[in-house]
Amino acid sequence: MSIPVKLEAFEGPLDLLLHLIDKNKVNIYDIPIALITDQYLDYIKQMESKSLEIMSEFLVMAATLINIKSRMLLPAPETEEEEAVDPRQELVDRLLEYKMYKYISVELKDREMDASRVLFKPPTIPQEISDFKEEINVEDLLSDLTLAKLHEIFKSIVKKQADKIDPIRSKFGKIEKEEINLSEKFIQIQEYGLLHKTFSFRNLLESAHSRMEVIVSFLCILELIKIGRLRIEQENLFDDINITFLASDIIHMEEAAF
Amino acid sequence: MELKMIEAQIEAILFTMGEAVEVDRIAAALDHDTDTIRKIIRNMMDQYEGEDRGIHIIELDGAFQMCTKPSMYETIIKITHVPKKHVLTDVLLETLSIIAYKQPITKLQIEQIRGVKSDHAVNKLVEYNLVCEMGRLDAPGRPILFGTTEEFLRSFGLQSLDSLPVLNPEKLEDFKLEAEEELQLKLDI
Amino acid sequence: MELKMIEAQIEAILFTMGEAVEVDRIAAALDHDTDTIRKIIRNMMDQYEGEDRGIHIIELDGAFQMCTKPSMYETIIKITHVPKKHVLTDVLLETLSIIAYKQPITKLQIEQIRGVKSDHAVNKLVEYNLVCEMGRLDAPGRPILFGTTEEFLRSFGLQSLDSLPVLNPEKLEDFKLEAEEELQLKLDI
Repeated sequence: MSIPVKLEAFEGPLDLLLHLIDKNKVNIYDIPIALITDQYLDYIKQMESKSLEIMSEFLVMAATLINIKSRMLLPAPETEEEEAVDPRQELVDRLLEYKMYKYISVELKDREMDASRVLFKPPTIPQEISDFKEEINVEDLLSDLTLAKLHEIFKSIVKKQADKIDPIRSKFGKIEKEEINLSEKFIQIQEYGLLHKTFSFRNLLESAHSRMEVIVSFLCILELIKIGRLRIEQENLFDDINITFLASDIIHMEEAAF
Repeated sequence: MELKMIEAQIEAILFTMGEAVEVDRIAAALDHDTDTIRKIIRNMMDQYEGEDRGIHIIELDGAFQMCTKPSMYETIIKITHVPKKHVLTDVLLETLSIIAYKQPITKLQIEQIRGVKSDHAVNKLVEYNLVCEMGRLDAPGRPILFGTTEEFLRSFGLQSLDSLPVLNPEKLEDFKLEAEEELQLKLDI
Repeated sequence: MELKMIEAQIEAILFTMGEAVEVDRIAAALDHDTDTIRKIIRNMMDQYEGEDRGIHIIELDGAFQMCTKPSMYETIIKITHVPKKHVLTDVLLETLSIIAYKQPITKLQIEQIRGVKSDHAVNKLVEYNLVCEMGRLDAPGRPILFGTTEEFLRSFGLQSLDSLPVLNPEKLEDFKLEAEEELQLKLDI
């Protein structure tokens, strides 16, 4: 018997089986197992090129069919109480369930066609609303806080700070790596100079946190003197150095050509 | 008077949000109880069905969303390009219907019904946001359980999973009989 | 009859597009002349102004756009912004107490006391309107000085900064001594 249908058309063994049942125009509840099994095996023979994984699924079904076929050939064991179960029953149940889902999927397809004609709109939240910031009620926020509590918290911070000072270790020098940006410092000093015109070296260094920062500041000052933007005066050795800023603008270090 | 104001607020919310908004969330924003708001929205849905309206409200599993009416489709595609949605092959539709009816369901259970490996189909459905993971089955290997998404309901015009076609046993029985008759008919020929 | 259909189509178009759509474009899609469509839309605009509508149509230089009415903003804010519970965490309290007692103070000085970066905490306190900028320190880099706000004082029933009890120098000194004694006590044990 020739089979003109392409194998690729079948989703799996159940699909193929349904096709054969349909083609032979037989009742799903009364499958002529022998006939269907033969046709089924014919199909499988044509599938040699298919991958092993796909083949195995079809082979499992083939084995099931042959199993049913052989059970049907054997006489059913005679039992008085139990009614003999048709060996095909399980297969019929599976086929019916599968057929039902196939049927529903067609129904769903129709529904999708209708639903796809409906168009939605992305959210469009007005600018005024996305910019909105909730007003914060300070009273509520501080409702549990009293001045006494705030005082306690501050006390404990001071204490913690003091606790951190180890009487022995605090005498050690500091080992730390701090990034001081030379070109930033260069500009900062000029900004300071622009604002104050004359200032003392000590004042300038007041906010310096580390030795490195003092060194970098000092280097910047030397450079600024070199390019004629600063003038310094010192009355006596070790006295504070008085600095006068001469320029009226700020230049970047790159322009100063270090 | 007050009702009209609430209707206006609901319209503004659904328009701005664009997406499906849970009725609880709307009720909370409007400071009303959920049942009242749900009733008001359902009443609005009827009003929108009037012939001079091009948009309406749909219900999706306890959430509401504003969208155009299907009859407006032809007009809209004349003015703007409507992005083509992914095409669902028969395999995907078949797998999707199994998941829809049997959820939560594991991949293995799907494969048992279909009789074939279903990794690819399930992965594609997850990619299309029609199906999502819904936790794990308390069994050896703790396999992932799959179920359908809100996007599934939207894409198939379903209000909720209850509105899926033929699920109850009687209908299934009807369907079986129908199928039998069909087959019988063929045999008679 | 036909007019109602056109109105529905216009509504659907404006809804889908979201942005402003030129009247010519709408007219072309509906296969009508521009003047008629413009008249219809303007008439629709009046209808939308009714009190039960939360959206309306605005005209922008020969184009029309559908959007929410400004009177709806408060409602939309309620649904888009889940009200956050603002609380003062321990970190914020700690930072606030430092600022209250050491003001005016720079971020760097706060960090030196706390031993950790405090940008986030300071920014949050500014956002909560408990702390504000109080000018800049006269030092390189001109760092910002922070202090407590009037609102902060008011909420403690204080008239001005001066009435913050422990802030005046003598008290602060007392407090420092107290803290030192306490420490001494500890060291002695």
